Amino acid sequence: MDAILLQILNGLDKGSAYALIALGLTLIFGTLGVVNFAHGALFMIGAFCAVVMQRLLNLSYEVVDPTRTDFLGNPLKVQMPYVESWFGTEFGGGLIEWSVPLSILLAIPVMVGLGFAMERGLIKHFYKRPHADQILVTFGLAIVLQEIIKYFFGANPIPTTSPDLFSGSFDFGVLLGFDPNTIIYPYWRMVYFLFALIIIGGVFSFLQFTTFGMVVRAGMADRETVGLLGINIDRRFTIMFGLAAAVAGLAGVMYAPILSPNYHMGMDFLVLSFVVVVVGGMGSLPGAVLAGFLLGILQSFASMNEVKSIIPGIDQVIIYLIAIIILLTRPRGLMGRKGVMED
Amino acid sequence: MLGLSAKDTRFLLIVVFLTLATPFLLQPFPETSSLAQFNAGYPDLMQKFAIFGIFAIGFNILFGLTGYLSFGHAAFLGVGSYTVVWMYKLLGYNVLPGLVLAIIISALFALVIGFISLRRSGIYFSILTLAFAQMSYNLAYSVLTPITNGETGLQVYLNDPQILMGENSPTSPHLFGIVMRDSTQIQMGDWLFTMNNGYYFCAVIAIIAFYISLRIFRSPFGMMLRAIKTNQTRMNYTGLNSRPYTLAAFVISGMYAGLAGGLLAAMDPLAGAERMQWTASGEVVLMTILGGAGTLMGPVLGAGFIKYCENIFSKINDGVLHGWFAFMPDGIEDLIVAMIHPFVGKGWHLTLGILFMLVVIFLPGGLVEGGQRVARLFRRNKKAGPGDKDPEHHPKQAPHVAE
Amino acid sequence: MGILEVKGVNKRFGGLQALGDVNLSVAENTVHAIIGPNGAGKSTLLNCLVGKLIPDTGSVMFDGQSVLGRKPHEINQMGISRVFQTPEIFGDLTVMENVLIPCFARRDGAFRMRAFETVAHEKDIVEKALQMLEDVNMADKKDMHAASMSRGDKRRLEMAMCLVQEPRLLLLDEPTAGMARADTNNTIDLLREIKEKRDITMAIIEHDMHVVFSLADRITVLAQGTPLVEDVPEKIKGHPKVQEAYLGQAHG
Amino acid sequence: MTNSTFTRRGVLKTGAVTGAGLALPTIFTSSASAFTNEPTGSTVKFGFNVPQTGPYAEEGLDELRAQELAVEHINGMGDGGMLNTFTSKALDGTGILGKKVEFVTGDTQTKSDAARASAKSMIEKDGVVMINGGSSSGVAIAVQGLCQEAGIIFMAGLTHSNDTTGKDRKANGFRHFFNAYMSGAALAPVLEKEYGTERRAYHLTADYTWGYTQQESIQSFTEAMGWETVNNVLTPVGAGDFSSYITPVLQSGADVLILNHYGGDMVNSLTQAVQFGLRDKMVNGKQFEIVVPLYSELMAAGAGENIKGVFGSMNWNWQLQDAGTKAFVQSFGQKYGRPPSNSAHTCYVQTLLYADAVARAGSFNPCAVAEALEGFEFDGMGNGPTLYRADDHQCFKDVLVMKGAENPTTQYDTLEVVEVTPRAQVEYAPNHPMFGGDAATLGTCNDGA
Repeated sequence: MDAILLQILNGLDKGSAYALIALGLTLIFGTLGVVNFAHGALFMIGAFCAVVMQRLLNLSYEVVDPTRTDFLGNPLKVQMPYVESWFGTEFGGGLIEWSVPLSILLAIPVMVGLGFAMERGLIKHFYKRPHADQILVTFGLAIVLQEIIKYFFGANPIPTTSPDLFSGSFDFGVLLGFDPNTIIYPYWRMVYFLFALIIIGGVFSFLQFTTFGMVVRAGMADRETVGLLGINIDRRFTIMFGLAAAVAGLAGVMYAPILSPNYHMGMDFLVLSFVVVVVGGMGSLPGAVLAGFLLGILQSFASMNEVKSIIPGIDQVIIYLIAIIILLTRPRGLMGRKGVMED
Repeated sequence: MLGLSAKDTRFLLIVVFLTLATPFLLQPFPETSSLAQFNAGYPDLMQKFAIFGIFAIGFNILFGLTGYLSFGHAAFLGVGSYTVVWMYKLLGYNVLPGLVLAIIISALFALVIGFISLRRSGIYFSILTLAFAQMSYNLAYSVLTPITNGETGLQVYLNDPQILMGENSPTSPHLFGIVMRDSTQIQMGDWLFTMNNGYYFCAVIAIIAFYISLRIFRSPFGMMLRAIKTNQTRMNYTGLNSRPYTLAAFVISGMYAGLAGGLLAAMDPLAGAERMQWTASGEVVLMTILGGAGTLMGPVLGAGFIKYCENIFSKINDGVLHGWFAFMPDGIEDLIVAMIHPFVGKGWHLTLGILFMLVVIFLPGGLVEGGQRVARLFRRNKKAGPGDKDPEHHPKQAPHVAE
Repeated sequence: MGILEVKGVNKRFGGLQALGDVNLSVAENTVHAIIGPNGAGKSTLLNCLVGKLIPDTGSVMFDGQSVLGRKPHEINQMGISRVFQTPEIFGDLTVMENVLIPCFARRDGAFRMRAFETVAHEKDIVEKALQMLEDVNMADKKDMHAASMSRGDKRRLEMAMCLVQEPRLLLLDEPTAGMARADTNNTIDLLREIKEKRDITMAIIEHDMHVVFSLADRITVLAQGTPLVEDVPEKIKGHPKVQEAYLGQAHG
Repeated sequence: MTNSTFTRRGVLKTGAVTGAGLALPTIFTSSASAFTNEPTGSTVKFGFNVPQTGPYAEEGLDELRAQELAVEHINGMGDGGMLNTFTSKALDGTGILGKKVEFVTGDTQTKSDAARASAKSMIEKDGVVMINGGSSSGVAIAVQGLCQEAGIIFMAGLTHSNDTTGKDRKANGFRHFFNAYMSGAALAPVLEKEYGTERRAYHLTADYTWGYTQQESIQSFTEAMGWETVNNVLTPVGAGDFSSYITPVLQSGADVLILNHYGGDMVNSLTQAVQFGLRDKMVNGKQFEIVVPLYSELMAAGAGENIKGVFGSMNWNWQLQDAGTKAFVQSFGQKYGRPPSNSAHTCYVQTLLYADAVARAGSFNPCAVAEALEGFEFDGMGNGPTLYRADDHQCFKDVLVMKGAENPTTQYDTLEVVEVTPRAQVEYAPNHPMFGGDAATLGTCNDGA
């Protein structure tokens, strides 16, 4: 029982990341009708926003410490971050420690700007082109983006830590009357889950309760009609692309302490996020979120030793197996609309 | 000839000529020149051109004609390779039994996967094929290690049965004694040409594969497949059942993939699980689109393009760059090297990504369209010129589009 | 006994009774029109005939065989061809290929692997297709990209694609919908020509009275999913029930 | 016309057949070469085949730096590095046998297929006599097999699986790097001393061949000293999020977690295990501990603070104080401004060892070189007295047990050397069951002739 509870927690967390990426991907599918293979790269760039923030806060000047030597026998140069000397070790150090949450402030403008630039500069010209061309151009873009990151940050994973306040884990077991240490869960993962819920809620209410959102939803349902009403849907779609990029980026920023960012993490998530979107159903935002959490939880269950001992390797294929079963029983995924991406 | 129209026969003859002359055409720079780096006429790369050409030709029969975008064709590539290596292990190094079986087994795999996946269309179909291929890859890499030898890759060990191995049989892949890795070399001045048995074996098969694809393009069957791509509703109301047509196309392209996978193992007796990964499936999709989906020659050009980048650009390092620009003053030399540096060697992916984008932005029909534009330009100039002759006299690899 | 016999067909969509107890008999070698105001169930009835929809109750017999539960391509192979409201053609193919495909479908059935024959070598079929294109005055356009033609030509091509199959029953779903007057008249001429030259049974679903009265041998008026009257055109014109249900509504 | 198994380019470079102006083709005669890619001019080419793209690109880059340095030293440029401390003095800084060394580079992409394609182009197009490098066992075994077939020497880079010199050993392949068995043998006594004999270990193992051999080795050594193995769970490569594998650990009653992961998997699984607070827990009245049997500096850097106090093993580390290490670190540091990693070290040493063997054999013939390497005893390369064992082409030398440093001063000393395990303690019989038993053979040397 406690093992199952734990895996549900794990699954919710995994699912949050899947759901956030899939949400952005579906926004782009649904509104623009574009297959965006660069979406994983957007997630990766989000994670690197956290790295950049950490680097910025750690910008340092060097102080030579004559008492110690470096590996070549020269006097050791100690790095002193500027923020610490400006704001004092306590507040400055605190800023450095909180670099990941702080980098949200950096990520939003960066991602929205990148989204705008991508849509205006490239994607716009591909609305009328076949999906195959869209795949090729966005895949090329994804490679270029990740190679640029690799050029500046190298190929190694870069450790990004969460604030001390959220380090360590919470003992759910004791709360629910189990033995101590049976159901523990890291604070940061709880933060991530809550963060994901807020973002998802935000996107949904934005689309539900604003005029802008209503127009976009109408556009998703029937682009031509909305265009006939004299509403400039194109500009709104640009904004939607920026929003989708921001969602992917924020998912990446906050995931950085869980998964040390490296330049190809986007590609690792790309295939998975496509599976999630399709299982949820093309063009359905609630479907994407539902599928994200569903696949996250099922994957966690499949990783349990009890399950693996019955079917070895099930944790490696479960996502794909579920995708096949769902697509064969429900032709358009969980909540897909008719006629979207079916040709 | 061979049941082809005069135009197609000429086209086929050009392809045959280009294929057979590859060891010479791809070796344009003398060995001693610093541009020899760009020569691609060595056996491994030429074999890859032919093999991935076959893979892409087959993929194009499905994607180019019916429009069904499979993201799982690498699974058949892997199945073909594993089959051939297993035949080495059980029977011996003759490639023939393995290749025949590779085609049969990949056809069976394709039949099952196609039968299930073709119940859906569009992106749902793509994801179904992707799911099957990724499952195959993940299992081959880990749980199925006893059959596939996992990460290390399946290979032949000295204590394998190899029941058909005679005393004097070659100890590497061969066709009735013709050893695949043997080459004949011709030196002409500073040029060295390598004519490799394995390459010519692949080349002959590639020509046959191309010929079959040409026949399919011109056949009623091919016409039906194109009809499916353009309007399935009309297809059904014309009394045609589209499912068996698409399934047949899927199985045929699966057999091509299995053959290509088998040939990979026939050239190099090792089968690795990465061959089944989604990136490998994605690669053939990119090859086909890059070259020009639905055209006969496009996928082959796309395959050559990507394999060339992968093998040639990745080997250019700073030392080579300095060698090229050594004639310049030091400062300028360093500057130029520093400017090119990010695009070659470890940065070859960047070059590939940029080229993908450029091609798809400026040549919507892929490389074939680029070829056509050049040809058109060429013809226009010709006509403007005084001694106007038949432009058809200079087909210059004029890519042939099946309209 | 007609070639097409529809008996007691009912179809509900949720709470809506789309078709209520429809009976219809189409005699061989006649043109039978089905008319009715919007939402009368004309399209639903047609979809039940071609296998796109399956009625809840009732029977649809074509030449003594039930079509119910069969797929569209099977029904076509029985001898029923269909013209759509907006022409459904193979846009990426040439005009000639568009006509060749139904020829192959008629000869080879629903599926046949002819991967190693060459289209150009199938002399009989090529001739037949060319003849058909000449019959509809499109021979000069045979190498055109079908999608690049005018709407009228597309309609004509679709008609040719259906006729070349030599169907025993041709279903036409508002063949003149959205057409200019001149195009409509051309279509009428074409259909009349077909009717005169060939032994063919046609069932037309149509909104446009002009078309109906210039072609039909018999007319069924459908209203709210049930047949109101069935008779020859002359009698339908002045029928009070029709005036009330159809024309009255159309005017008011 | 002649038949040759692999292309030779060296011939052309020399202009030995200068037929530039000839109208008729000049054709090779078979006597031109005695073995694959015999160098006939004033230069000889090495092939450095390392991952330049993909997750191990950084490691590959460091290997390339070291290989370039080794070539410089062989050719007599720079300060000579380890050549000054190497016990064999056959190399004199004028190249090898009077030939200057050149090199070509390639990208393995950490995929067997790509690595073989890259190696083949080096052999067929560039005419290399030796291939060195790599950062994973799958690639090492694949390329080793290729070199065996082609008839050139393979000097393995970073490959830790028992199989490389175990069931997949080849006559033309040589490994300087240590292996999973040695990791177990070196780690066990330290773990016993630190954590006692009453421990319950839980293994998370990367689900591929290297993971299996490492897990098997560690389990057998820890069980031999009395530890109980609670469970061994296989995790998918590149899983990213390991939470669902980590959470059952505490419930199982285990008090040690052994992470048989490498690269990004190790970074993520370790980081996440620490996040779950595993190392703060007390289980069975003991402090919960994590062990990472195979360390590398670059991966340690990726895991950041999480490695503090975590034990593991390494082939070599720049902080060693012997003369060879100092000379190499000095030379490498001067040139690149950073200390070398242990994968850089192994590639550097392998390149020198090959060059030295050629010089001692007096020939580039791979079989002569192999003979010179077999049973070769040397010192001054940073690992103490070392033996290239003839039976399986595995180097036997001291193994380092490392620990994550509590107070690193720079980004380079995040690991500290805990113990130098003497060579005698990590030796094993060539037909050890973990190394393919009696069935494993080197086969015969192939020179491609």
